[in-house]
Amino acid sequence: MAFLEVKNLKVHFPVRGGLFNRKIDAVKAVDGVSFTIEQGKTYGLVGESGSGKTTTGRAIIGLNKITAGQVIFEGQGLTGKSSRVQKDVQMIFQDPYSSLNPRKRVLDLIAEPLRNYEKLTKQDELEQVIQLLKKVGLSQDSIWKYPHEFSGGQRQRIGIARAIALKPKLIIADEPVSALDVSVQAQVLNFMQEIQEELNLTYLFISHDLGIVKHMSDRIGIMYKGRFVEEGTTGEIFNSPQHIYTKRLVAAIPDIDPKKRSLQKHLRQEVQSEYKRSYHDYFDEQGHVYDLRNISDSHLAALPEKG
Amino acid sequence: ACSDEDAGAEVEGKDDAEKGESAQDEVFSIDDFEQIKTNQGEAIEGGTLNFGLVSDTAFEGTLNFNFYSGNPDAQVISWFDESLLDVDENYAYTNDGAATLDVDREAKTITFKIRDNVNWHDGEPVTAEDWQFAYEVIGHPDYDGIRYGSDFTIIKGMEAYHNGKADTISGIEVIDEKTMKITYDTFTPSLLSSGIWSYAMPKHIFKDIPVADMSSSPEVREHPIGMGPFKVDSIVPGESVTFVKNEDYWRGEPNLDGVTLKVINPNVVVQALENGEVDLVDSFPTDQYPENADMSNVEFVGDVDLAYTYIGFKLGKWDADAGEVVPDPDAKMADVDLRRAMWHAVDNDAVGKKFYNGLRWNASTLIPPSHPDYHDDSIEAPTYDPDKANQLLDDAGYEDVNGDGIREDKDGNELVINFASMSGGDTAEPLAQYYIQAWEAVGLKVELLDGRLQEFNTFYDRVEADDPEIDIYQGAWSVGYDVNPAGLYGRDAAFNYTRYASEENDALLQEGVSEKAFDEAYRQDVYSKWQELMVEEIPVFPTVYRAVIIPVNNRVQNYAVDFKEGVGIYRYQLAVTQEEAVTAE
Amino acid sequence: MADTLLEVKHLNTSFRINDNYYAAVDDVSLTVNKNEVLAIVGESGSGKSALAFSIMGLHNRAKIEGGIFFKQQDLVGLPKSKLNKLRGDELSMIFQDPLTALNPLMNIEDQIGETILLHHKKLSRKKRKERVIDLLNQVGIPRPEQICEQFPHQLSGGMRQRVIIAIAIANNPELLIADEPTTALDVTIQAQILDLIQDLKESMHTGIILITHDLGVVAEMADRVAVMYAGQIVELADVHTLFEKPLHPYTRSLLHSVPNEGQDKLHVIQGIVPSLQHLPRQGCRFAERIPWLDGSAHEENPELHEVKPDHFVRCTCYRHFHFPAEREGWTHGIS
Amino acid sequence: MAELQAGATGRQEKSPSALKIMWRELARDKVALISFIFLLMVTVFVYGISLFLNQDEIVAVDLFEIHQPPTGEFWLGTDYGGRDVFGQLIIGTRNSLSIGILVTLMTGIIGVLYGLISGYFGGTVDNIMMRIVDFFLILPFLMIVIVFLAIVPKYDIFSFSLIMTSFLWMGIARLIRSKALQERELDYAQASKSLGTPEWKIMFSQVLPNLSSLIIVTMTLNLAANIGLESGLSFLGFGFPESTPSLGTLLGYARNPQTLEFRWWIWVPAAVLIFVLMLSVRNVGEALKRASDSRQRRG
Amino acid sequence: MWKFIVRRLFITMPQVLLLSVLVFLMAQMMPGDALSGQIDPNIDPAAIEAQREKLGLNDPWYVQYVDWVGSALHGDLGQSFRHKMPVTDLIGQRLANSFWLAVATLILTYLIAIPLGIISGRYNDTLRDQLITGYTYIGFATPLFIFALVSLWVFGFKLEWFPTGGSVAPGLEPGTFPYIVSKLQHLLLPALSMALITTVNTVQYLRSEIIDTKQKDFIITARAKGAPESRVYHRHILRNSLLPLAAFLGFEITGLIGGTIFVETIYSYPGMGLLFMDSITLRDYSVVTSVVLLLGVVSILGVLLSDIILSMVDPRIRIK
Ligand SMILES: Nc1ncnc2c1ncn2[C@@H]1O[C@H](COP(=O)(O)OP(=O)(O)OP(=O)(O)O)[C@@H](O)[C@H]1O
Ligand SMILES: Nc1ncnc2c1ncn2[C@@H]1O[C@H](COP(=O)(O)OP(=O)(O)OP(=O)(O)O)[C@@H](O)[C@H]1O
Ligand SMILES: [Mg+2]
Ligand SMILES: [Mg+2]
Repeated sequence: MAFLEVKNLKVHFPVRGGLFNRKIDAVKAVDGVSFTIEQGKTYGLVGESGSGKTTTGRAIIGLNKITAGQVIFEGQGLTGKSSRVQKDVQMIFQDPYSSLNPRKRVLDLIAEPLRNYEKLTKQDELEQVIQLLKKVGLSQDSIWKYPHEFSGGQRQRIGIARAIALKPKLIIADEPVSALDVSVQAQVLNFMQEIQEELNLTYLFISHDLGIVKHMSDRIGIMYKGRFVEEGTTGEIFNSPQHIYTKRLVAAIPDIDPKKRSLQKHLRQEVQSEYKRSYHDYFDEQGHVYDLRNISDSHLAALPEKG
Repeated sequence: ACSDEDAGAEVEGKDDAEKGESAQDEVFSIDDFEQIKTNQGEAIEGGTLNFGLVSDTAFEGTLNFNFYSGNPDAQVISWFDESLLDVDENYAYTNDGAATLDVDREAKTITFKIRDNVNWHDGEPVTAEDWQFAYEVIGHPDYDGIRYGSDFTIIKGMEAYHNGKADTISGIEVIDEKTMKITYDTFTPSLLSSGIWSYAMPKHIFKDIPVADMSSSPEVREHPIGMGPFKVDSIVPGESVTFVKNEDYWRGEPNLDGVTLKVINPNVVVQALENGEVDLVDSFPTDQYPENADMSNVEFVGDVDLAYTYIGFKLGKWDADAGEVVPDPDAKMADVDLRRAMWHAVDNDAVGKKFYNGLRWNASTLIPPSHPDYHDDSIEAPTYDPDKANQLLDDAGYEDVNGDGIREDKDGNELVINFASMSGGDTAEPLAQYYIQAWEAVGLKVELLDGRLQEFNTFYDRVEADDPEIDIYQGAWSVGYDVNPAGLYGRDAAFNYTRYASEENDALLQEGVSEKAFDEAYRQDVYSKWQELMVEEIPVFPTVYRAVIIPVNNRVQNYAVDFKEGVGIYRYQLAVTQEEAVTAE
Repeated sequence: MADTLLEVKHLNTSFRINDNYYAAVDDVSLTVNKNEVLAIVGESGSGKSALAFSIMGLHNRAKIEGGIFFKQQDLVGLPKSKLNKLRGDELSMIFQDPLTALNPLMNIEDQIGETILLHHKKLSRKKRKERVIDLLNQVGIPRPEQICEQFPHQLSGGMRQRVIIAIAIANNPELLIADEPTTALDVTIQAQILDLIQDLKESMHTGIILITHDLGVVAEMADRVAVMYAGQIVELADVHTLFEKPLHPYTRSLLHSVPNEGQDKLHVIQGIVPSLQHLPRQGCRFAERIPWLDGSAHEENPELHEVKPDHFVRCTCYRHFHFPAEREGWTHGIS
Repeated sequence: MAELQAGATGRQEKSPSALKIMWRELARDKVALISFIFLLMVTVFVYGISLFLNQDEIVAVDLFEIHQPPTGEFWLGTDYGGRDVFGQLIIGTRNSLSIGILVTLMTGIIGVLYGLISGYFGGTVDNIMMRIVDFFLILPFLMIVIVFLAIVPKYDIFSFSLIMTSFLWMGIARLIRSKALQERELDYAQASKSLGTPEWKIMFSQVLPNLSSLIIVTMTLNLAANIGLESGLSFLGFGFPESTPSLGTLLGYARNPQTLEFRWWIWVPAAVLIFVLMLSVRNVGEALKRASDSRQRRG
Repeated sequence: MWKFIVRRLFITMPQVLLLSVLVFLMAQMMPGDALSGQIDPNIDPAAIEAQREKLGLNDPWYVQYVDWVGSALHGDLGQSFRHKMPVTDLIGQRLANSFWLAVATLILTYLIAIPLGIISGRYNDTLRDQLITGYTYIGFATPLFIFALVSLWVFGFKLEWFPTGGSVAPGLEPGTFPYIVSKLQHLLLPALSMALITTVNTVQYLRSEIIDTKQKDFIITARAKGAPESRVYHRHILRNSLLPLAAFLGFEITGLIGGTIFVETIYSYPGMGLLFMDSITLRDYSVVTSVVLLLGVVSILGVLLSDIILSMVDPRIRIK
């Protein structure tokens, strides 16, 4: 039994218009996505802007209505109407500035999930919150402060404290560091790794920064226009990308070594021309992505049947 | 006569900074006013007169005597059309008008003869058929005006025609082009004091228009014609009308070249007079008089108004099926001593002096002095005397049993009298307040219905419907030319809002229109008795009589207040002594 | 130097906050040559944009002191009219946010055309349109005729950024300032835009100031790099030196905090970038973020030293700095 | 633990609450501060003094004191019923303020609830609710209120306010709804949702407080408008009887040209008072607005 | 474009329908009818009752409503009981007057608001701006009716610069030059006093809009292109700031309707506002109904117009 299994997930948003504001079209934000995540591992979800990463994450946690498909968490379906948010699945948001209500004190922020699910006395609650703060490395006098008194990295830690308050098993981290400066990013990424070990957490790590995903993930799924183009271990994706889109993505990452720059540029141009040349080999007539096919046991790519 | 008089009327004017206390305390009397504008100086040939129609609403523009309903329209019409019959100062018909009449009391007929030189503005002669046509229109089932009333129903065959059972009115007979004879079912003295419909309608113009469409036809609204001294030249609907003289007017060619009539808001009337924008107006707000009494460029003329204000006591109900009033002996106000005490409790003399600077004054009987031959001022009506009021109430058993300063009713129960009064004039509110306070001073608890003044229509709706919430009310009647009060106080009069009736009253009212009453002295005596009866019984008590005041520019000659009947001055004689109006210094 | 295009000398740009002036750019000196990309890196709030805006004369109410010499002409205090002749022509800028930098009510043709019109008043309408289409082709926008008629909201982010670039290069500028031109874009598009800028430099020998906080971009693009911290340049060197032998603690920390091959833990710089009002104005500004270094390690008035030819470093603390392994991680409360 | 709390509360470096920020901004802006103090004084004075004033006595008609200019006895003279204008001014101000405040509160409550519900449910419910708002918004407000006032036979301050409220709540409802919709999509609301907080709780305990400054500002500005509206209606004669004077009643007397020209003491004080009141409320409102918009904050 | 207009019209329909039901029911609830005002001792009450019957005043409300809607669709709004003429004709005259008043007011409003708003926004926090802001504060704090009353008194009575009532001097031939001049003269003062007060909102709105736009990034872009200040203002700031005013127009019209009640009453200007006030006191409910209905429809159309204008000038919502 897989820890989290997403089966053929579809999330469509209606586009309203016409005379009576009827649904005239749909944005297929996520259109048939399947993957599984193993416990204790980090699954990276990459793709360009608008490819449906966030929507996938939000659908799993129940913030977006699922149009079709299933999300099975520890053998239990989270699909359909019972989109009740599970204690076991929590989320870390992208922007630590806007994801904390500026009018609430840290105590109230962190205690919020506790108050929703656990009936604790004031004293117990306070103790728990202080424990959580310790865990995320904030001093206990922080509880009376307001979010704006913290730096971005510290805020993100408050966000994490909230997310782990209910001792979840799966955390969906939607671009947890993209709003942060490089120096602060490191802080948060390190902490996420530490806490993963400590609490045996599983991450669904969403980002468009391949470097970070590579750093964090065990497995990676590449999304394009609401579908997966490729899925595999980090090594497979970076060392032997199969789909042209993946190749292009990998090639586009600027290398930190200035000496390799002409090499990089060369590679990029090559991939680019290949992309142009063989576009129709990788996408069907309408420009849609094919279904995933196994390349190896762990490696899947959306290649046409013929090979 | 139209009677939608406001109960309150207007603010009395007051001291401005310069005039100080003097203007405030100044009390005027209608006796000091001339009725006719006399003027030295030579009248010039022609000239245009500017007439102000004082109204805060636009005139409605139903410009035909047979259809109009509001006073502003009547003011407009009277410049270009007129009654075929003239009356004297007591509103009895004379033979000085465009038509003469010949009464045959035995046969219950009157024969009318229109003078030969009486023509419509378009040159067509005014004929007997035109007059008959007016009757036919008003009596017509499709007629949408409000004129069809007792003037008509007493004509022989009118009912049948009105109900569509006859094509013609059998009682109206055209003898020749200029002669018409009307036969009446009943023949009363009232008939001869302005009880005849005396306005013809140009049949040659209206004959093809369905009766239902007449009132909105362009012939009424846009280019109306009449037989009066001036002709309509142009109309700005609701705002102004210009007239030019009718050279063919039967009494003679008018002096003026024309008249410009325009509506002016009561708020601006003083300014308009001062700068000569208007020479005279149809009515001047009395409250603005004291400050402007010595406006240098006008002369104020005045007259007693055909109206009185009164307090009415609800004494019964209206039985619509039977068409008569049913007095209720158990009504809250049924005790005449209570009513008399309430009359004694109020100081109408002070009200007249303080609120109206003497331009309204204490009233005594229900026939106002505008009918000098009938108004009996020898009758002693109750006057302000709170002690007497207290005495009366004590004696009648309205005592303050619980010591709260408020009298209880005879059984010792709480007595609250509900008082309805209508909004309208500027003084309406303080006046109503004053009465309530005055009654409270003699221990009567009177409360304003709903805590506020009633808007005109609501007020009459509720009074008319005998709303049980109303015990007393303040109203005003404008009285017709005919002195007969049966329309207001008769047993079968719907307008008898107090729902008072008594045998004695019935008898006197009957007597007033009896055969005998054709004798003037007898009729005077009857109505004198009736006035006295009303002072005894007090279904209502009159509070104040009123004056009309009209400012007239110094250049204007030959003006009488509203061209009052019987003074022998007519509109065609109006003249001015200079081209431009005199302006104030 | 003949091909020095821009020389900034002791530039101070201060903003007024509550009746006090605070320098966001503090004593910055640098030069840009023709056909050269000078990259400016630094954390958010380090004064990169403030510097760029100062050069362009785009600050509204800032106090600017020092000298900005563009082809020997001092731009500081230059009358608006003269400045306007330069801006958009010889001197131009690419803005960071493609979503807001275009007028939503003007079509693309007019927006690009405006720059041309302003500097080539005589050009006929037709010629202008030709040039606009030319530019759109140059920045790689397909179907330029059609795009001309469109409005910004009808374009994707990448397209808009290209339009902004087209505006900036419309008059073949000699100096191009690109303020984080790709931050808002996806990597694939970023790569295209960077290539585009590179091509520009090569074809027109433009001097370019490239502002970014992405070290990868720096490594790909720059000839020389200036590292800014808290309004000051803390290190300035050519790109290879900087990536191979960085000296200033800040530079070194930055390079270490980027995920890299085989790295397990990322390096964390303690503390936060102080806000403008709370900048330490005395001594080494980076001192409080490396508290384990003794105060004596810092200079009292840190200056930019030329430690090797064309390699400048501020403060002497770099000599004492080494990565304290035990302090790595994130377990530091708020200081 | 006790020690901890003590230590924690010892460092009560709270984020300034909305009210505190507002107060700070107010204190900084001299004009607004003066306006605020003035308003406070007027309110206290008017409500305080009217406790001691006998309304019945003031509105009692006195035939012998009609149209007195200001004297020692009648500070602002008397009107055409011989009634003390000063007393009427006090009572009138109280009534106008009461109506203004009542209408503002009621529109505020209805508008906020309506807006929140509409924004909270979204979708079809929101669509329908907003169509209703749109409909109310395009009604010729003044005319309809006048018609209603003509229909209702008897009204007191409360029902009068209710009638005004029925046609005035939409502005704030729309505002709150659009803000609520925006807030609802913000990360912090989404975050709370993902933490299992029910949506209505997010709305009321998180979104609403975040909108509080906006609500306060809007209501302050509305207060001025409502006072103006009430006096306008009274001026047109669709207010209260003279025995329940409002500022508009006194102003209405000025429609009589004699009063307008010669008896300034009846209407000028009311006009000035209305002017100063509205100006003050406005000043305070604008200062609060600046406070709530950090971009415009002065310090 | 057409699709959009049609769509907007579809949304408008139920609004109009709802409006008609509302105003009709309102009129029905009014105590009394036109005939209850005809209190004349000489008139037979039975005749009045017969009139009521004939005019359908005794039918149940829905019958009256359907009748009324039916004929309204044929352009027949019924008969004014008071004026004895078709309401359509009655309104026709007044509507023209109010229309011109509204047009004059709108022109004056924008004539005042746009320059003031621009100056105030462009030079914000200077003395000029403070003066203009001062004016907006004063304008806000001065109720329209006080201002109109005082201006009538000062400019009408004391200085006699303007006529004090009516819409045109009597006796002039419609269409002639003096007639038009007189019309203008009569509406100038009411329009001006309304404009001076109501414009303050627009001034303020424009001011803050300009200040907002000034801080937008694309303005910096424009400056970076080397555009001189004047061009930046005219081409970029003004255009973008004036655009939202189009959306304002609709509500401006709704606001004007309220204003006309005061102004027309005070200046005795025979327009819809005065007609409304007259009719409500006279219980001429077919007129009240029609006036409210008509002005409601005008408001609806005003908003519609705004939307259409906006959709034409704003490419972001322009319909393909
Ligand atoms: N609530 C919504 N209503 C309508 N469309 C939506 C909604 N949320 C997302 N979309 C659309 O769905 C698509 C996928 O969006 P999503 O946010 O999942 O992308 P993403 O990969 O997370 O992109 P980014 O990297 O920019 O965060 C986009 O086209 C977006 O416009
Ligand atoms: N107009 C201004 N008024 C006041 N302070 C300002 C202004 N513009 C910038 N600052 C401040 O100056 C400092 C430098 O800002 P700047 O925008 O140059 O940073 P940056 O390096 O470009 O950062 P980022 O990477 O976020 O764009 C910051 O602290 C900023 O808050
Ligand atoms: Mg996303
Ligand atoms: Mg920047």
